[in-house]
Amino acid sequence: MIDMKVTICGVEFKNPVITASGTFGFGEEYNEYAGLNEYGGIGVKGLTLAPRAGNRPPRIAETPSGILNSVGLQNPGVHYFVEHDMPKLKGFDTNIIANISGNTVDEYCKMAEILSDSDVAMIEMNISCPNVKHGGLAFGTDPHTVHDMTKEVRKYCKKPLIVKLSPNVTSIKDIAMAAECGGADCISLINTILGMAIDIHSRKPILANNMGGLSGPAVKPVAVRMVYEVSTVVKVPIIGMGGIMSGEDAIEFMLAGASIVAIGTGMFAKPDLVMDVKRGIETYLKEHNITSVKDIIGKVVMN
Amino acid sequence: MIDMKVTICGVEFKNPVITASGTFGFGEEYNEYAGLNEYGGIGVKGLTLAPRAGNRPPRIAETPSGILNSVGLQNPGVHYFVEHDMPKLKGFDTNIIANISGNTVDEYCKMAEILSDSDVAMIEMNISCPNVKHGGLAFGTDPHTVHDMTKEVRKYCKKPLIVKLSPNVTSIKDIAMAAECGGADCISLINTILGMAIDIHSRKPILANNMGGLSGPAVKPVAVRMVYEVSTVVKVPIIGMGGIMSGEDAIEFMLAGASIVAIGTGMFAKPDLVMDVKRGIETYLKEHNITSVKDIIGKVVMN
Amino acid sequence: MKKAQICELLYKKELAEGIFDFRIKSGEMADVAKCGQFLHIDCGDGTLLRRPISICDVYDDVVRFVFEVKGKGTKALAQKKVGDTLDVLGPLGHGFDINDDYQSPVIVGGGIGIFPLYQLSKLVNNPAVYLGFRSANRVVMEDEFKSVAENTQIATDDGSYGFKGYAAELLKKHLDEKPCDIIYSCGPMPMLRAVKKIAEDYGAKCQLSLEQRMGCGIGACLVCSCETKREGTEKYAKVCKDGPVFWADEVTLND
Amino acid sequence: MKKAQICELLYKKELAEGIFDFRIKSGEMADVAKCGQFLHIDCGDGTLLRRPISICDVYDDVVRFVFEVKGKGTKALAQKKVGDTLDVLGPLGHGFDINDDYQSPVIVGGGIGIFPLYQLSKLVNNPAVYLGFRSANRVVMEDEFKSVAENTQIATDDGSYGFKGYAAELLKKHLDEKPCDIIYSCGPMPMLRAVKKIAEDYGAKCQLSLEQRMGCGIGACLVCSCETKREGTEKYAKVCKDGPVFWADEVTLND
Ligand SMILES: Cc1cc2nc3c(=O)[nH]c(=O)nc-3n(C[C@H](O)[C@H](O)[C@H](O)COP(=O)(O)OP(=O)(O)OC[C@H]3O[C@@H](n4cnc5c(N)ncnc54)[C@H](O)[C@@H]3O)c2cc1C
Ligand SMILES: Cc1cc2nc3c(=O)[nH]c(=O)nc-3n(C[C@H](O)[C@H](O)[C@H](O)COP(=O)(O)OP(=O)(O)OC[C@H]3O[C@@H](n4cnc5c(N)ncnc54)[C@H](O)[C@@H]3O)c2cc1C
Ligand SMILES: Cc1cc2nc3c(=O)[nH]c(=O)nc-3n(C[C@H](O)[C@H](O)[C@H](O)COP(=O)(O)O)c2cc1C
Ligand SMILES: Cc1cc2nc3c(=O)[nH]c(=O)nc-3n(C[C@H](O)[C@H](O)[C@H](O)COP(=O)(O)O)c2cc1C
Ligand code: FES
Ligand code: FES
Repeated sequence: MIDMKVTICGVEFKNPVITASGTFGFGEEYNEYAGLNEYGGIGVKGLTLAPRAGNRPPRIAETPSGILNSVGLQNPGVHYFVEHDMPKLKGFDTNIIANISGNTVDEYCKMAEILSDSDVAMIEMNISCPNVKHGGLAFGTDPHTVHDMTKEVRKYCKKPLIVKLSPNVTSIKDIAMAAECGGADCISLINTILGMAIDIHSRKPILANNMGGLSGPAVKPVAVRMVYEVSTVVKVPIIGMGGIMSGEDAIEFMLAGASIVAIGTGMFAKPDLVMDVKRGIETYLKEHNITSVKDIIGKVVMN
Repeated sequence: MIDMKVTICGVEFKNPVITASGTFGFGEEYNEYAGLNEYGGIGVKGLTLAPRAGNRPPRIAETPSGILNSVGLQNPGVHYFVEHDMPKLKGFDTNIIANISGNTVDEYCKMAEILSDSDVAMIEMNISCPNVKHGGLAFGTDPHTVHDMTKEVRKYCKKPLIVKLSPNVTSIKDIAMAAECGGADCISLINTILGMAIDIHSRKPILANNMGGLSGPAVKPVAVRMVYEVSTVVKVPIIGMGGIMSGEDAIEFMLAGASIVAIGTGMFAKPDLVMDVKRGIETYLKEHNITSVKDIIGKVVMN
Repeated sequence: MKKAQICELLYKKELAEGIFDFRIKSGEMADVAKCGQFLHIDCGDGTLLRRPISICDVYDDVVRFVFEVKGKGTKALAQKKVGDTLDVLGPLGHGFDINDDYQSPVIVGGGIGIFPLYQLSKLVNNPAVYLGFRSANRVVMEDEFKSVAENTQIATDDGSYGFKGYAAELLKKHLDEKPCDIIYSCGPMPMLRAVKKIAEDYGAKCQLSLEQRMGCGIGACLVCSCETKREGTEKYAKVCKDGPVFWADEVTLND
Repeated sequence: MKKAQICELLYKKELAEGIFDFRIKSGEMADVAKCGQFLHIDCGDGTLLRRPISICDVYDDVVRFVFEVKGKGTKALAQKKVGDTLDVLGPLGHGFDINDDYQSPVIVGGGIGIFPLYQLSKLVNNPAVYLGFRSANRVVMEDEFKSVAENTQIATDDGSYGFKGYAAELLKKHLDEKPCDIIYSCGPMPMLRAVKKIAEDYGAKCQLSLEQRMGCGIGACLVCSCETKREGTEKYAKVCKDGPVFWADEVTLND
């Protein structure tokens, strides 16, 4: 038997495969395609303090091996989530990871406080959303801001705090160290890379919001590199994501240093991809006679 | 008749399609597949002051819709180029763009000086190579360094000076403005994005150099976004590149603000891609009743 | 548990240049498909996202759809050969409100929007059907529509066939002269806006089938939004799950 | 002007599990191909780079190659059907030094390295051919080699067929007992290293066909380097253009 359990920040994951925030709604829809009880955990749609309508459509464009999205954090607000979605999600035997975005540090703190009293397993601080005017990306690109924000939010957060990093930076290591110093219990990465696609006939950007975040297989090499780089400078566990489409891809992230992997865009192609990835990891471990998935975390051998 | 001519920095290009440095050698090989006289210009392999052996192989890995390369500036040195390659290249009716990388600012200045006395049409300062230990990327990520270097090199450069930017930065606008203030006559972007790919069976990075630069269609949305962003802050012309595989892709870059487009990785798939792209642009212009290619530069209409 | 299905392509025909009629085998989908729902199809050739295509008809264990080649995905789809398999998710979304109470339905379609209206024309009571095309050489399925709805009339923008003008004009004429208790429509946005306006002016019930760029296709990713009349977070509905068919008075068609 | 050619797949056969024999029509390439050169093939299915595959043989206007399914590209290639077309660049690179002065050549191949050696075995004078495979079920083309080179001997790593051990050991035995004026070899790196070493020890001339990950395939991008004995910029040769066949004493095989 292969041991697929991974424990990070005191939270046990029955397997290291979870969903990436924003691609999975609040779980309902995908539950019809693969039982959520089989998932290591689920990252739910990014929340804000007040409900948000999101950006104008179109909100998605396909690019080579990737997509651009500009959803802009459409969500019913953290209160609604706690009252209406959490009660349903609680019924599943999996870890719920809330994902929060604020316009101000204060908003992040309030949300952390509110969610700390709920049954979520972990709280992910999204300081890397490229699709909102205030907060989001602007917070996540300066090490000092990241440090100070993390420190502040940490005070109000009674659950393990994940800081989700933006790849749109010169030095991902600096940002990761700042988050760790500020008190992050875990680092997740990567969020999307800012991009643009133009309809050459209308001459307008395809996304109504003009720019959007690039995700999917196209970004995988950048994500793997950043996970590796971050793993060389922080001690806290890493949740790795960006373009995972198979067990092999997931292994790549785990070898690079991720304890847990998240699947986002890939699910649009395959609604039961999380299960595929889980089985793919198991197959790899069997072939290589490895009994515990923990034994591959960070085991890349540099040339 | 469609007018495909574009003039930048006083240099006339018979059409706006050139090759990206490092993917095209010094022209010889591709000349067998499409006459170089048809090209708007050719960007030749990156040069250093002294000859360089480059990095250990393997130096390439395929990733979804992209490649990682870690050539590491293998080249015979600027003197050899001027003596042996330029005489051959001079015979072609096209603009030769030299591409230079140095370990120190001084080296850049020396090379600019040497090349200023040759028949190259323009000199491209590569401050964005992710595959060398010294110089390269390290220079291209800090606005102050970019400014000061450009200013210094400008003094020795008697040809139009292009500064080639790295996408591995938080704010491409800051870097572009620094280059323009420093005296750049033209900005080219994007160079490759730092990435990594791991062979999950050997557990080693595929590239002997561990990390490499991502290019090809995967990066196109990032490149288009950056070209657009830079076009909003600088007055000098822009050479746009990153994943161009067709006339349509080239149009996207030109609408975003590029006066000239460069083709790199795409040629590995199609050795006569430059001609395809040129024809594709012409077809588009015809369909849209546009008589001069100049009329689409920067003509994206933001939503 | 729902899942993507691997369906054999049984039949393929090019109805007009770049317009393909595909019939695939899937008892499972044929059994549950509702008129107006769509399929989310993996077109292959390196496309990452599936492509949404409406169900055109269902026979026994066969699902039929008709599509026009637009870009990379539909181009790759058109390359498939009989005997090849397609990876299909569906049927998805909410279809048309079909109801025996409606005695005089009018169906208005334009361009690729006519395909989801074919099965509908069969299922409702004696509909009047107005179909608009750019020009004569784009007219497809006329005979099929006529065989299920004798009151089918064709319009072309350039007058090269049938009525010269828009299908919406035929709708207006219909409403001026004949009874109508519900309008069903699918087609390009300008047509839908015109139909919505006409329905409002004449106080007719009206359902519209909308298009939007999609990600998941099942309601999870929130990319396929369309603006609704309500405010707040509910301002945007999901075309894939709440639609693609909406009551006209619910949506703004501002996008 | 050279260009990529669109070639029809005329014949396809799976020789062993995952090993495919393809024959494509291209008079142009067949006319100029030299033994040991390779093709650079667009495998489709969203692969960006072409895949280098050696020419196995040439008949009239037909070029034959044999390949093993390894990853995404070769998997997609194996899916092609007779009648499909392939986009092929080639023939590329420098082939073997074939010369009537050589009277007692020895050919040593391992795994997928045997394929470029087949045409060679036909063209040189009475060669001794030693072919190594992992085990009996991976042995392919034995009869074909035997029909063109009667002194063909098979080795398997596990002894499940023929000689138990490596083809290089058979080479060594040969050199101990019989004359040899040139060794030609292609196969996995450990085999090539062993062959190079043996050639040095016995003072035999030796040509090796190398593999390296490639970009352009024509000598422009400098990604396909292999380390040579020379120093300076010339330290690295290009496998695609200077090779894939090199004199053993020129290359270090350090990579
Ligand atoms: C519910 C629904 C039902 C549809 N039914 C049909 C039908 O029966 N027949 C038919 O011919 N077409 C139909 N369409 C339109 C069809 O989905 C698009 O023509 C197709 O997705 C274009 O893909 P492409 O790769 O060829 O074009 P590209 O422009 O290359 O596509 C790029 C991306 O944009 C999306 N996209 C482009 N145009 C549209 C569009 N009009 N609607 C939604 N997404 C789009 C694609 O899905 C893809 O993700 C329907 C659309 C929707 C939303
Ligand atoms: C000159 C030359 C001749 C060859 N001749 C043959 C032949 O006759 N028959 C045969 O079966 N194989 C041959 N190979 C090996 C063949 O090119 C690889 O098996 C193939 O490229 C693997 O591609 P993939 O997509 O299946 O694997 P992947 O691992 O998915 O490929 C990923 C990338 O790595 C490259 N790559 C992976 N392995 C190799 C390799 N061994 N050599 C070069 N590039 C590699 C691929 O080309 C691709 O760019 C030859 C290689 C070279 C360089
Ligand atoms: C449609 C969409 C919506 C997203 N929304 C959020 C979000 O609300 N919060 C967040 O932290 N990340 C969000 N992301 C980013 C993903 O969680 C993930 O970091 C990124 O997509 C990379 O993973 P992938 O390539 O597997 O999709 C979103 C991504 C997509 C595609
Ligand atoms: C193999 C390879 C070598 C390269 N060498 C150089 C170089 O020497 N100098 C340079 O400025 N850019 C170099 N580049 C970057 C390209 O010029 C170009 O900026 C980048 O590849 C993006 O364009 P593309 O996607 O069309 O390839 C190289 C790229 C590749 C793939
Ligand atoms: S496409 Fe994902 S919610 Fe509609
Ligand atoms: S593959 Fe480009 S030089 Fe050899």
